[in-house]
Amino acid sequence: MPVQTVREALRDAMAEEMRASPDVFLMGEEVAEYQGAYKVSQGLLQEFGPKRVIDTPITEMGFAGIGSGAAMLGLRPIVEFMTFNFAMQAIDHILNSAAKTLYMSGGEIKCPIVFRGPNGAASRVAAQHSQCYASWYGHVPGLKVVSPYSAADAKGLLKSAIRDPNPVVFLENELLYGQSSEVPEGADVTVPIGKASIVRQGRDVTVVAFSIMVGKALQAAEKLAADGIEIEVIDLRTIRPLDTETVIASLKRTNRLVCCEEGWPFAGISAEIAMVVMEQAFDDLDAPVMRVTGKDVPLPYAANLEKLALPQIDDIVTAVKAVCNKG
Amino acid sequence: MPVQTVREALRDAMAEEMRASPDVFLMGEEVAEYQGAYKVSQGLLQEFGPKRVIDTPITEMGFAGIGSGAAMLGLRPIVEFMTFNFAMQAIDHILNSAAKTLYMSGGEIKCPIVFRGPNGAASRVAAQHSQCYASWYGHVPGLKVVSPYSAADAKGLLKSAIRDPNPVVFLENELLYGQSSEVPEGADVTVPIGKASIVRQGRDVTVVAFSIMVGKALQAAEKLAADGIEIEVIDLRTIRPLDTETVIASLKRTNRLVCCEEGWPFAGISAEIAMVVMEQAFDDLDAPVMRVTGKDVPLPYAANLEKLALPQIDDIVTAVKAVCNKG
Amino acid sequence: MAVAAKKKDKPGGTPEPTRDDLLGYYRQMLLLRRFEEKAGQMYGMGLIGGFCHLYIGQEAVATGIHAALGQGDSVITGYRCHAHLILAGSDPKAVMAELTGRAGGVSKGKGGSMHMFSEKGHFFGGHGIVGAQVALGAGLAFANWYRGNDRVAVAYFGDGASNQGQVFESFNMAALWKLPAIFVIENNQYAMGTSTARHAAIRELYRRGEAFGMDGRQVDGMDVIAVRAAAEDAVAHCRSGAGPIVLEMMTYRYRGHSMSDPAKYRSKEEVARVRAERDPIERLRDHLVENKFADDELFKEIDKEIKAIVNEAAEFAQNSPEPDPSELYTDIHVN
Amino acid sequence: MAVAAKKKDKPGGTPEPTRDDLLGYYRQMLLLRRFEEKAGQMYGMGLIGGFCHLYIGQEAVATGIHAALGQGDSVITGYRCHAHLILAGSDPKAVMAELTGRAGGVSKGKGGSMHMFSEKGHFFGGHGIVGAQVALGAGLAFANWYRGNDRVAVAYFGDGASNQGQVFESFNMAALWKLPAIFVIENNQYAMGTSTARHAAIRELYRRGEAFGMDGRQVDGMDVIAVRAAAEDAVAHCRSGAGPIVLEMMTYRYRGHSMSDPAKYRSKEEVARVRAERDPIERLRDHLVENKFADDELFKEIDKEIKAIVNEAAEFAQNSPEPDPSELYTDIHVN
Ligand SMILES: Cc1ncc(C[n+]2csc(CCOP(=O)(O)OP(=O)(O)O)c2C)c(N)n1
Ligand SMILES: Cc1ncc(C[n+]2csc(CCOP(=O)(O)OP(=O)(O)O)c2C)c(N)n1
Ligand SMILES: [Mg+2]
Ligand SMILES: [Mg+2]
Repeated sequence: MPVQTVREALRDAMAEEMRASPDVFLMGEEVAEYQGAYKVSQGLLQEFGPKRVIDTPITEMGFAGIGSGAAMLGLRPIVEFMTFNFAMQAIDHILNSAAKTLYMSGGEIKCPIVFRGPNGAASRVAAQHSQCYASWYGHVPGLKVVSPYSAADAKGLLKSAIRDPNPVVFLENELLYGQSSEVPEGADVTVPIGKASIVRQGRDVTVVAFSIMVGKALQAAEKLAADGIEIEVIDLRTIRPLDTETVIASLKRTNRLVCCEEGWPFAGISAEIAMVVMEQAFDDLDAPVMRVTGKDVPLPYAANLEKLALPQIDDIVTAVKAVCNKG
Repeated sequence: MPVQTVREALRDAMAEEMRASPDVFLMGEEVAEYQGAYKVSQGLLQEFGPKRVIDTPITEMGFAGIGSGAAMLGLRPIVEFMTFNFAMQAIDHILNSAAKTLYMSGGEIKCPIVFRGPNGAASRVAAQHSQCYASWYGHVPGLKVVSPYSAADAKGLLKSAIRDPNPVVFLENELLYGQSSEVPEGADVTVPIGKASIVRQGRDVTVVAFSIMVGKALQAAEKLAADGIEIEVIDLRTIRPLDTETVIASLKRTNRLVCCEEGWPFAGISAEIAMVVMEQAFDDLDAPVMRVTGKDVPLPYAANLEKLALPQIDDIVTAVKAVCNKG
Repeated sequence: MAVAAKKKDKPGGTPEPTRDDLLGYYRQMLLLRRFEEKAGQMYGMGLIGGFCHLYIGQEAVATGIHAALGQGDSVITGYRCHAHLILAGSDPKAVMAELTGRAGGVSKGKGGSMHMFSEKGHFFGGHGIVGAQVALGAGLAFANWYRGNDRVAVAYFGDGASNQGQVFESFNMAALWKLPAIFVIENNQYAMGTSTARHAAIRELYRRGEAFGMDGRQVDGMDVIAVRAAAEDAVAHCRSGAGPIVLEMMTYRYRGHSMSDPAKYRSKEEVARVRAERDPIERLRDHLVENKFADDELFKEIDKEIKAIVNEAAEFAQNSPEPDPSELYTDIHVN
Repeated sequence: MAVAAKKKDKPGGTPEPTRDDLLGYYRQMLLLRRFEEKAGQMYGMGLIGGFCHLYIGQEAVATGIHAALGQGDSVITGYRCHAHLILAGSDPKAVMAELTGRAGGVSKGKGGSMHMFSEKGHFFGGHGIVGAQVALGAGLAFANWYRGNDRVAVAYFGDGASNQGQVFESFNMAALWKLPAIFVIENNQYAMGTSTARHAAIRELYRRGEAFGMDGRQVDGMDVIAVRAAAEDAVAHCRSGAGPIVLEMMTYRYRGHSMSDPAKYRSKEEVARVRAERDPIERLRDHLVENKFADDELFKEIDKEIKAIVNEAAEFAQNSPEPDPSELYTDIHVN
């Protein structure tokens, strides 16, 4: 299988879907002439021209609304936010216009739109540029929320998102853009929204993660394996709808669970999973579920503090060992 | 003790604090001449004049920013959102400007501001006007988040919020505005932010709730008492910082826990509490934690569907019985 | 009534309205008025819940604009949307049943008064968030521009909404890309209880697009003929590829902002004066009489006809069953 | 150099800058330039992380505006803020140490290049969200208006930011309430890689306040004397209670948008031409020479002086320790 970066995989997903349907287009800040602030849309303007790859002014609320309106009339917009931090200016449209309209209209008005861009911390960009929005968007019925780790999933899930007749929030990660992995060829290969993936099998502890934390969990797995602990790593891939089935099935094998996320702890994805375990698999637990999350602070700029604020591989190792000792 | 409505209690809280400090003022849509869309600011314009009770245009993002800027220069703004649904247009300022600036400035710039208004469902106002934002704001370090139930708490907590040197999100409930209860007199009586309150004692099950769900929990308690089940009802009052101490202490007595909230289930306050229980009191549980929440759907308009979508007293009764049978 | 009005060309180049046109507008405006009056009554009877914003007084605006639109042109507005939906061709029965939250409602009872839509009628809501429909409406125009057809999109919004930042963001993008968008400000003088003078730094709202080089016109929104004429010019402007345009419609609402508003922020006299001097239905009626296009008999007939439609709608709306409980979980996603 | 310039009155009524004034501006602009050049070098060496937006080319804007402000006037800007902070009186050492993320930084290393503040200097940031500072700046003006003092607030923002909805919302409220706000658009011709022509429907950004009846002026932002004159007028306008005003400063940034931008969206010639013809430091230098206010010797002296300050700042910023790990949990709340 050919190897690609996540950046290339995302670009190819858009290019393939744009070739397949004239209704698909990309809009956002610097997506056209600049080729994307993070070069994700490299080459798209050249192939598809300025009507389908559109540079917008820095007016997130406005173009999120324009995209949503265009989707209501049947187009298939991909709206890129330079980062999801800036989507807070647009969040009313993502929720009230895109996510709720199908329901409010009794099924009459569809809004097939993809909101995508980097989410969470990049490197040293501090509090206003580093928030993880997975649990916020995950909270909201009417949305689908995707957050891939590998290049193959990035491509396959973005293609599914573009084809999906519903609004999809697609959370990327800037630090992953340059990471490479194998990507199956073929414009028909997609990855279904709503299915987690077991990226490493193990009998001792289930470790759930998504986006950049999958890589950290896999590295933790290596360290733990050296100590004789075999963790099963689940890449959630989709936040909403959450594939609780895969998580619970794994937990029933390992009886121990650690949840990882880069975002803040309070009412995060880990908390949701803990609740689901209460509801569905309480008796299968040999130890309480533990979470490894970003610290409950705005992200600091200083290199040493930033490292302390973000969840690290060793934090996962420690948590896994803790759930092993317990019970 | 005199009896007041929540509406009057909130008004008095503002009036007393405005009398105490010339830096306190109220701004928002229809707060002045109209006396508040829900009449919460009744009489304030008359007492304090148009410079301290200010009608704004319908520009939430703008006036949330203006309020935050004024707070940075030392004023004590109370910014009313007609409902918190409209605060989504302003949420970037609530988070990125108000909540994060103290940290980003290394403690240099304070932002003592209160964002207040009704949160959650009113009656039959449908999907765009009915969202509960407790878990969203609760997610965010740098904010304090308050959501009272009784008139006394509404007053005491709003006074604390206005005096607090930090940004506070104060989530009211329209359906509670007209409810009356006893309110202690005296401009010095406040209720501390960050402390839950046990509003009914019981030995069998701990039931945690906030805002309008406290009333429903208390009514469920009556029904359950008739069946011989005594629940302890905890009114969280503050969402951030969450008084986990009070919750855990109660759970250690009852060994059973039901969490109630009106909002959507995914990554809600109940989920957070389930996670905290995992972390702090797993071995004290005789049954898994259960949650009673709004259904995972945009709120429908039809009377029958609306009722089905919102958590009802009987849902609490059912959940309490379920945790009693189990384990 | 036998005298057929000849279509004459008016200065803008489009034909003057004929007798049939005018009688049609009269019927439409009367239907909107009676429909809303009935909705108000039913709200009072507890059959309608939540917020309910009536269009009474503003009928000439939506009617005159609608007259200038063609098949496939799109329309979007805020929560004050019953009239626009009916003009888009939705059955008054289904609209009223939406207000009562019944299965027979246009949104199956799930949207209510503020959230109603008609895909077939190219009517995209009915939105509860002030200002949102302006960006969405620019998006409808965008879709037409993208497809290269000659359809236009009309986004209606209030004087209060005209202060919203996303309005200006939308104006800029619409002007930059020359989107075929008609931005109609229904300036009814008040945003809830706040008069234009108290919420807008300058009151000439038609000038709101100037910073983007956008044309704007102020129009007597109580005169359906003037509205239609302005709308025809605007449609022609958009179809020609000249880009977006702003129409400020000077109008007035007779009732409170919503059914729960006692409207203490203005005098009874102010309302009475507008009703007496500017009422759009009365004015058209006078015009019809003056031109001998209609007489009392015809007006009575029309009254009866409209009454029947409205009564039928009210009856349907009361008898339509509540949605099936299973509807709680439908329409969250398209499958 | 002995010739003292007499303060003459210029048309606006405020005195012309003296020799001392001008030499002061020269020193300031040179400090800003050298500071940024050093920051660029340190970024290249990996000592500064994240985003780093340099002010090189735009020095006359902040310097000229600062010259017109008095004690207690407030300033706020976006992420391109090093210069504004230094002018507000912060020690270049502490500013540079913030860029390196050290305990000695103005924000204790927690804010970094985009988020720096000085309460004492009435400088309110340093904000990373485009447009946010405009509403916040209107809020600073609001506070002065509320207190009834005669202080003004200056909100700086870019040409790209000038499209943001909240800018218009802020303009409307500022004009409605006559807030003493000076809105300074630093029009450096590009919003990241997008030229003004591609992001703004019409390019006269000083007209952005017209829909709210706000005065606006376009100013040569590469001429510190012109900037100062316009700023003095604007300050006088605000202090007189006449309300807000827009100043569009025509300027240019020589470097990429941030350190990671290769700036391929414009030609090297375009940059070279501006540098050669409009450089604000060179122009002031020429003016000083022409007026015999300074000679090569003095310029050399100043160069040396500035170099010392900048080197000291760089040294301090490299040697200041990282913040104590306990700082992770401080400053989340005021206790
Ligand atoms: C963003 C937002 N803020 C506030 C509201 C509450 N609200 C609903 S309608 C309205 C007044 C709107 O006035 P205007 O735009 O003039 O329209 P009109 O009601 O007069 O038709 C307000 C404040 C809302 N729905 N959305
Ligand atoms: C709301 C928001 N959207 C996007 C960005 C990313 N961004 C940062 S600076 C910038 C360009 C701003 O250009 P301009 O306003 O002209 O200011 P300049 O950088 O030229 O000083 C962009 C797109 C952001 N920080 N905030
Ligand atoms: Mg109005
Ligand atoms: Mg710029």
